[in-house]
Formats: sequence, structure tokens, C-alpha cells
Amino acid sequence: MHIDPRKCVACGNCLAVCPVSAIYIDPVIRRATVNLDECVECYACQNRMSKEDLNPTLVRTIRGFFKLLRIRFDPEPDVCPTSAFAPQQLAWPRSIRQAFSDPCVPHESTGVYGRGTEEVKTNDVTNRVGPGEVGFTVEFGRPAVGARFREVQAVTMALARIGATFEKNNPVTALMPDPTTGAINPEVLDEKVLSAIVEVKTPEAMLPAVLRTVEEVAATLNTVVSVGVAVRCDGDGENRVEKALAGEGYPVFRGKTNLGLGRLSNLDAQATTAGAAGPAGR
Amino acid sequence: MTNTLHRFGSRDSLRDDYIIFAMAARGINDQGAPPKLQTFLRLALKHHPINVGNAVKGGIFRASKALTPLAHWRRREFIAPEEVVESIDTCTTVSAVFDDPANLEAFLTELRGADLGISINIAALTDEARTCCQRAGITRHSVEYSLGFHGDLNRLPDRHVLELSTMCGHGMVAHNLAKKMLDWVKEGRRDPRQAATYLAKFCTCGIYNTTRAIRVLEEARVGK
Amino acid sequence: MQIDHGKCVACGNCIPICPMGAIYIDPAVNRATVNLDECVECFTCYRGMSKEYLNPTLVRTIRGFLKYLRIRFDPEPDVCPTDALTPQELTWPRIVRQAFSDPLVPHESTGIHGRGTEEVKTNDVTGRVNEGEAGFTIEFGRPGVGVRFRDIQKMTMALAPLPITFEKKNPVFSLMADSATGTIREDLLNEKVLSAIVELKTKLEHVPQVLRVVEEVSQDLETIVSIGVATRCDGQGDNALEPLLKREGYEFYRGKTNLGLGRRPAAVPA
Amino acid sequence: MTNTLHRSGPPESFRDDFIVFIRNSKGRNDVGSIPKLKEFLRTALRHRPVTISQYRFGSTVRPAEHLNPRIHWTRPVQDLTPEQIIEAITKDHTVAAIFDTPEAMASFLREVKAADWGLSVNVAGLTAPVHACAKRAGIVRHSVEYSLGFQGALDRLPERPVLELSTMCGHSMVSPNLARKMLEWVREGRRTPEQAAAYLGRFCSCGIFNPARAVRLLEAAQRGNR
Repeated sequence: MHIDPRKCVACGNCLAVCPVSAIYIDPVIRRATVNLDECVECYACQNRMSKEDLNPTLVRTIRGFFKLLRIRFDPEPDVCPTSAFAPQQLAWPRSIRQAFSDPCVPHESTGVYGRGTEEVKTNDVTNRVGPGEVGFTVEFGRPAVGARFREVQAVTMALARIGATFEKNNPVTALMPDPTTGAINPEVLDEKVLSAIVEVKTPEAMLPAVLRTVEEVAATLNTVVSVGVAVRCDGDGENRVEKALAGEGYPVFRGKTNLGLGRLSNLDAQATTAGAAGPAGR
Repeated sequence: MTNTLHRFGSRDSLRDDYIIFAMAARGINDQGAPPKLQTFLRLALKHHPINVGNAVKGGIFRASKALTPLAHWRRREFIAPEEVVESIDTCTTVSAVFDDPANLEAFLTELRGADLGISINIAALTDEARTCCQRAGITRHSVEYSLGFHGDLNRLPDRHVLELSTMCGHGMVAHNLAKKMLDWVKEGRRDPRQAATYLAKFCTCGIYNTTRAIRVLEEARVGK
Repeated sequence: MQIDHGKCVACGNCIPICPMGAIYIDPAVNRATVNLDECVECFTCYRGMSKEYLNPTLVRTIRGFLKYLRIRFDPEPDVCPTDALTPQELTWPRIVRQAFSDPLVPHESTGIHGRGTEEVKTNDVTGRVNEGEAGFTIEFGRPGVGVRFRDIQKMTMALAPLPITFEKKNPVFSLMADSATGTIREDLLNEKVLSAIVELKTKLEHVPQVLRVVEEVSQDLETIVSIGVATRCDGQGDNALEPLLKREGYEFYRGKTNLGLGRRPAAVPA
Repeated sequence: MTNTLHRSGPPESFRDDFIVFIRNSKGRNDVGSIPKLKEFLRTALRHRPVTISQYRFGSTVRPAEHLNPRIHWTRPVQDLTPEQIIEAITKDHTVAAIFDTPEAMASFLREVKAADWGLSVNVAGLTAPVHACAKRAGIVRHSVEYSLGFQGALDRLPERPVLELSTMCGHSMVSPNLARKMLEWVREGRRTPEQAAAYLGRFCSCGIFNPARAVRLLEAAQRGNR
């Protein structure tokens, strides 16, 4: 993201709005400035701030006069008074930042739509995670820290070494030239994104090994990792994994519950069966 | 008073933070200590400390009891270090903060020669402190290691805030104030030196390291 | 601490100053108000803020007029414009809050300023911790969280059965109902303080055991615990504690080094 | 898009936070799903949700492109009515309804079960009450994804109340800095908790920010009960 210095009046409203704190008032030019190395192109500033179209010179003059008197305008906190955001055309590999950071943009750069896949949210329809299996979503960079792909790669390579298989229909997997090694395309390793989700599926027996691997590598990273564990429930709505996790001391009180109300309904039965059998790793 | 023991930060973020302090032991060698403490500080002042302090009266950055409204436009940053030295009238703890190990080492060499006979401690990276001692011909006597924070850690703020607020180990520099100053620097409302000065005024012992604070504020300004 | 509502102009400067976050503008009266249950009587607001003595009515009128225009005065952040902070007379048990929170108030039991004893800072003179021994400082509440004695008691009761000795000249020790079981006086359990330090000494071989107990109990506390471990160095400045802590998996690189320059005067026997 | 999975807080802080969302599966049941999504939200409105939303569109609080300067004096706490959100649905993105009591959620789930849209319905929230409410509605849960919380460089995260507020947009569009600024503004009496929750909610592009929980957290943090 760029901020047009001819429009910016240095009100500072956008500073608090930036999830990764990449905007600051440059003391030399006295304008809000984006640290492009840290910016993840999430567009929270551009898309979510409300905008006025005031005259920049007028606003600067008033602000300057107020400053002499040690007073400030007390504005709405989510407003850019002069519509100063000027999104730049993003080229590869920087375009990957927006794909992984702006939830309003599909993953066109990787050919995959959505930030992750449908995970367990449509498990009742896709049967991606079946009985005796565990699906993991290992997420990097959230909440509001950001992650570089170099850090993601540290975990994916470790997971590949213990034999976990990456979900094929996932944007991070799409960045791996050879998913069996977990190595990520070297061109993007320094790119920083707000969030990247790695998805793997394993037999239930591998649950402790995967968790231990993620934890060990996470401890060496300069970002935050959050782990989600998904399982299929039995006919009574119970599952063994919950007790196993609680026994290991994990806080399993919150999560996402799929109620099992979905079913296949598309008329094209051919495409349906192909889709249901196709996904889900391994 | 482990107010210098637990400063938050990575090894790298503590590279310019050396607190040296002198104190006497109650009932053992505290009689006649105030002049020795004054000597300690006067010697320190020859080696460019960035702050000197008296644990009961404060450091060079202090609150004012009666401001005029003009202070909002023009503010005195700190008092003369000699005032801190003069204010020592009891057996207290006095300290000097250095941002450069070379200055500390030079001070140590002189301190060893002065032979004050009261306890001297350095709160800093332990290996750096040890190196400085060795170069000054001193064998360290005891060490206390900081093993960091445990417990309900999600009550702590983020790294930058903690680095600023824990520089007063007494907790007099509020997380909220540190965060406010981080925001003000980001917004260009104050420069890092002014912000560091406001923070230092709340440290009652005068052990606040403004050099490190300025560095943290500058790093945080651009979102590093 | 209390705020004089006759003087306060609700400028809000004291709000971020409070290390406990216990000051807020009460919307009902539009004045800064101290949540006394969370206030630890550290006096940071009273002592740390610079003061002006402006006329409250005048300031309120100006602020009200500016607010109507959506304008605010942009003040120095550490100033109370009307000297509205008013300490209250503290009685037992609340006075314990100040004793443990305000570094400029001496603990009657220690005689030195601050919150603990001299730890190893005068170890070269007192010989409190010897080679082969480890001195622990287990601190609660800092940075910027605070602790109630109820939580401290959980730790002291878990530590008491171990092969350790609590430091007797320590302020928390003086508040124990029974040092053999580690219980603390009943009337203090709900008092909140900025920081309290439990000090104990043990043999080096018991260090891992003590650390394990401290970590386990810490998991259940609603506060922060910081651990310091001290030992005496040998003639080369080396010590056996450092490799031991490394073996236990601790990452540490900062600490307090006593240079050994202190002496006992000849007149005082060792 | 695990944007509802990892909210931060101890169990009791989720007592008023249940996100019920419905979505299709590409190539399996997406044909003709848009009327079902609208029906889902209209049904939800009968059970007093805190708010309703569509992903990538937002909820009843939304940013505006061309404000009039008067807005600084006269900003509404709600920009759109729920019905306007439902009318605006033109794509088959996930839609959600947020409830602040298990009872409201349970009565809604009963209707969801009866409606039988054939799309996937998930609830993000405390797993035990969700399990119980589903049972009461005659639903056996199909799968669960558990949130195991955060690991790694945890010293980069803000303190609890800020994190509780900012993680209510799982996409991290609600900056911790903004959450903290709003906490300060509430404590300084510059804005009410309701106004502050609305500012924060405008940044959540999926509209799953729970304003009721936000108001409660802001009020609790206002007095220093951390």
C-alpha cells in the first residue's frame, strides 16, 4: 500500500488501523508513510476506513494553526479525511502478500480460491477427514503479527520429514515445487503475509508427533503459530481425539462444530462424485 | 528490590544496557557510606553515563511539583547530575546507567583503584559484565540470573511495550504509558527523545535507560 | 489513592500513567475515578506526574467548549492540571498495599528501600549465599500485572515442604501465619500489591526440584511470576549453577553480577 | 479461512459468543444456494441474533466511501439494517448469525434442522454448549475442529483484553493498536463502549465481530478488571 503524500494530512488515524503497525508519520516529510517491507498488503486501511474528500491544504493549514495552540481535532477514529490511500500495482512475488492477507481477494495468484480450503467446514459433504483421521490447520502470522514464508517453510519441511501429507487444494501447498519435501518456492521466502495456513491430514496415531513437531519448530520462530485439529465424530457425536488432547493439557474448550446438515445436491452427478473422491491429501 | 534484574528483551535488545549500582550492607558497612556513594557517582560521571540515580530521590529525570502552563510549549528535560550526587544524605542505593561497555569498563578500572569497600553490582548481560570485569582486573563474586517471566503470560503486552515498561523494574512505568508514547512517536506528536524522557520521569530510582528506550521507540515506529 | 472530584477536569492524563490500569473516567460523574479494589497504592500517579494548579472550573469550561467543536487540548502527557490526586489515610490491612507497591516506602521489617532484602547485592559482605548454595528470588505481579496474597500463598504453601529455608528478613516472610506450612495471614489474602518477592535458599542439588514446583504453581496463578537464581562464584569467577540451569533447559543471558568489591570493616565480626 | 477458529480468551469469556454459519461446497451443492443463504439469515433474525453478516461484505457496521464532515458529530452506531444486508447478497459466500446466548442459538438450530437446506452449517464457539444445544435440536454433530491456541513468539502478542477484542476478526483486520486505542478512549470517556465496538466492527470484513462481547469486554477493561 502506498499513501499519496500530496493528499495525506498526517492526522495519524491510519496508524492504529494497520494490523501489523507498518504505517508511521515520517518525521522528515511529515506525512503518513508505509514501511513496505513490513506491509502485508492486507488493504485493511484502504478497504475498511471510511473516507472524506476534504481539501488537503485546508486541512493542513487548520491542523498547523491548532498545533501552535496545542490543540487537535478529535476525529472519528476510522476516517481518512482526504482519501489518501493509493494502492500500487502488485507484481510477483509481492502480489502474493495480498493474496494471503486481504480476505476480500481470492487466491488468483496461486490458482486457488479462498485463504485456505473448505477445511472441515464442509466435511459433511466432502468427507475430507474421515473416521480414524485427523486434519490439522497450522496457521502462521495471526493474530496480527504476520509471517514470512521462510518461517512457514521451517515447519512444512519438518512436517514433510515426519511423513505428513499436505492438502493439495491449499494455497501454501501450491507454492511448493515438490510437496513431498515441504520446501517453498525460493522467490517468495522473504515475502511477509498476514496469515498462511498449512493443512495436513494424518492417521489418528500420528497426532502427538505432528503436534510435537509444530511446537518444537514454532518455539524457534519470530511469529505466532496457531493450531487447529479437526476430527470426524461418531454416531453419537463423540470422538476420541478430544479426550486425548485434553489429556495432553491442550485447551480444547473452543472450536468449530460442523452440524452435519449438508449434502450433495448439484445436478451434475458426474462432477459430484469426482469431487467427493478427489480431495483430501494422501 | 530486584528492580534491575528482570528487564525484558532478547540478548540483542540488551546490548546497550548496563546498570552499575553501589550499596552498603545494613549494620555491617553502612556507617559513613553516603560520601562513598557520592564518590561512586562522581567517578561514574567522568565516563559518560546516560542516567545516574539515587534510589530514594530519583535520577536526573524527575517530575516537577509546580509547572506553569508554558511548560506545554517549553519543558526542561532533566536536572544537573550534580544535583543527584548532592542529594545523597542517607545510606541508599545509587546507580549509573551506561549504553557502551567501553565506558563501563573504564569506570570499573577507576572504581577498582578507588577501593570504596561497599558492594558494587552490574545488572546487564552476564557474559558482557564478566568480560568488562576481567578487563578491569576484577573477579566476579556472585551472580543472580534472571530466568524470565512465567505464569499467566497472556496478561503481558507485546514485546516493544514490555521492553520500555520493564526498564523501571519497580513497575512505575505503566504499560499503557509506554504504549501511548509508542503511538505518539508513530504519530509524530513527540520525537523519541521526548517520549523516552516522559517515561524516564516515572522511574523513581533513576535506572531508566533512555538510549535503549529511544532505540526501541525508533524501531517500533516503523513497525519492525 | 483517590481523585478529588472537586478538582478533576477529566483530562484523562492519569489514565495511562496507572501501572494497574485502575483509573478511568466514570461516565456517571465525568471525573477520573480510581477503582480502589484494583489500586495497589503505588503512588505512581501522585508522585510521577508533574502538577499545575489551574482553576478547575475554568479548565472544564474551556474543555467543554472545545469538545463541542470536536477539539481537544494536546497536553504534556505527564501533567495533572489541577493537582487533583489525593492520597487517602491508609490503615491495616490496606497499608500493606503501599508497603509492597511504592518503592519509596520502606518495609518496616527490612529497613532498606524497595521490596525485598539485599539478596546477593551485598553477598560479598554478608556471605548470605555460599558456593554450593542457590538463593531464589521468586517475584509476583511484575511487570504491570499485580498480585493478591492469595496467589502468593499458593506458591509459599507448595514451597514450604521442600528442602528450602525462607529468608527471614524478607517482608513476605514477616506476613506468614506459619512459615512451616507457608500460610499467609488470613486478613491479607485479598490485598493486591504491585509486587512481592519470596526469597529462599537451598542447596544446588535441589534447584531443579524448586524450579519445577515454581513453574507448576505458576501455571495456576492469575499473575506473572519472575524467577531469579543466585549463587556465589569461585576464585575464577565461575560457578556450578550456570551449567545446571542450562541442563534444565533455561535460556538466560541477563542477570546481576556482584563484583566482590565490598568489605566488612575490621570492627564488625564476621 | 479459519477466521472464527482462533479467538483468544478463557472459557468464560466466550459465554456470549456463538457464530452459526452456513456455506456451500464448490461443485457439490453450490447450485441455487443463494436463496437458501438469505432464508438462513431471515430465519436467524427471528431468534434475536447480535448481528448477521455475509463474508467479504460485512455486517450492519460498514465503512463509507464519501463521508460528510458532519459525521464527526452525528455518526450512527449502525450503518445498515439487517434486511439491507440480506438484500445485498448476490454471491454465494458464507453467511453467519452471531448469538450471545446458547438458548437463542438452540432455538435457531431447531429451525435450521427443520428447514433442511442441505448446506453445511457450523457453529464456532465453546464446543460443550454447542454439542448440548445441537443435541437438544435433534442434531448429531458431524465433525469438530478444536482450537489449540497460540504458540511461537508469544511476546509479540498484546495483553489479554486487547487480544480478546482484536481476534474477533480472525482475519486480523481489527488491529490490536486500534483495539487498544478504543479501550483507552472508553476509559477516557471519549466514546461509549457501543461506539467503540462499532468502530472495531467496521474493520471486520466478514462481519463476524461480536459487538455484544466487545461491549462487555470494553466495560470490564474500563475499570481495570483485567
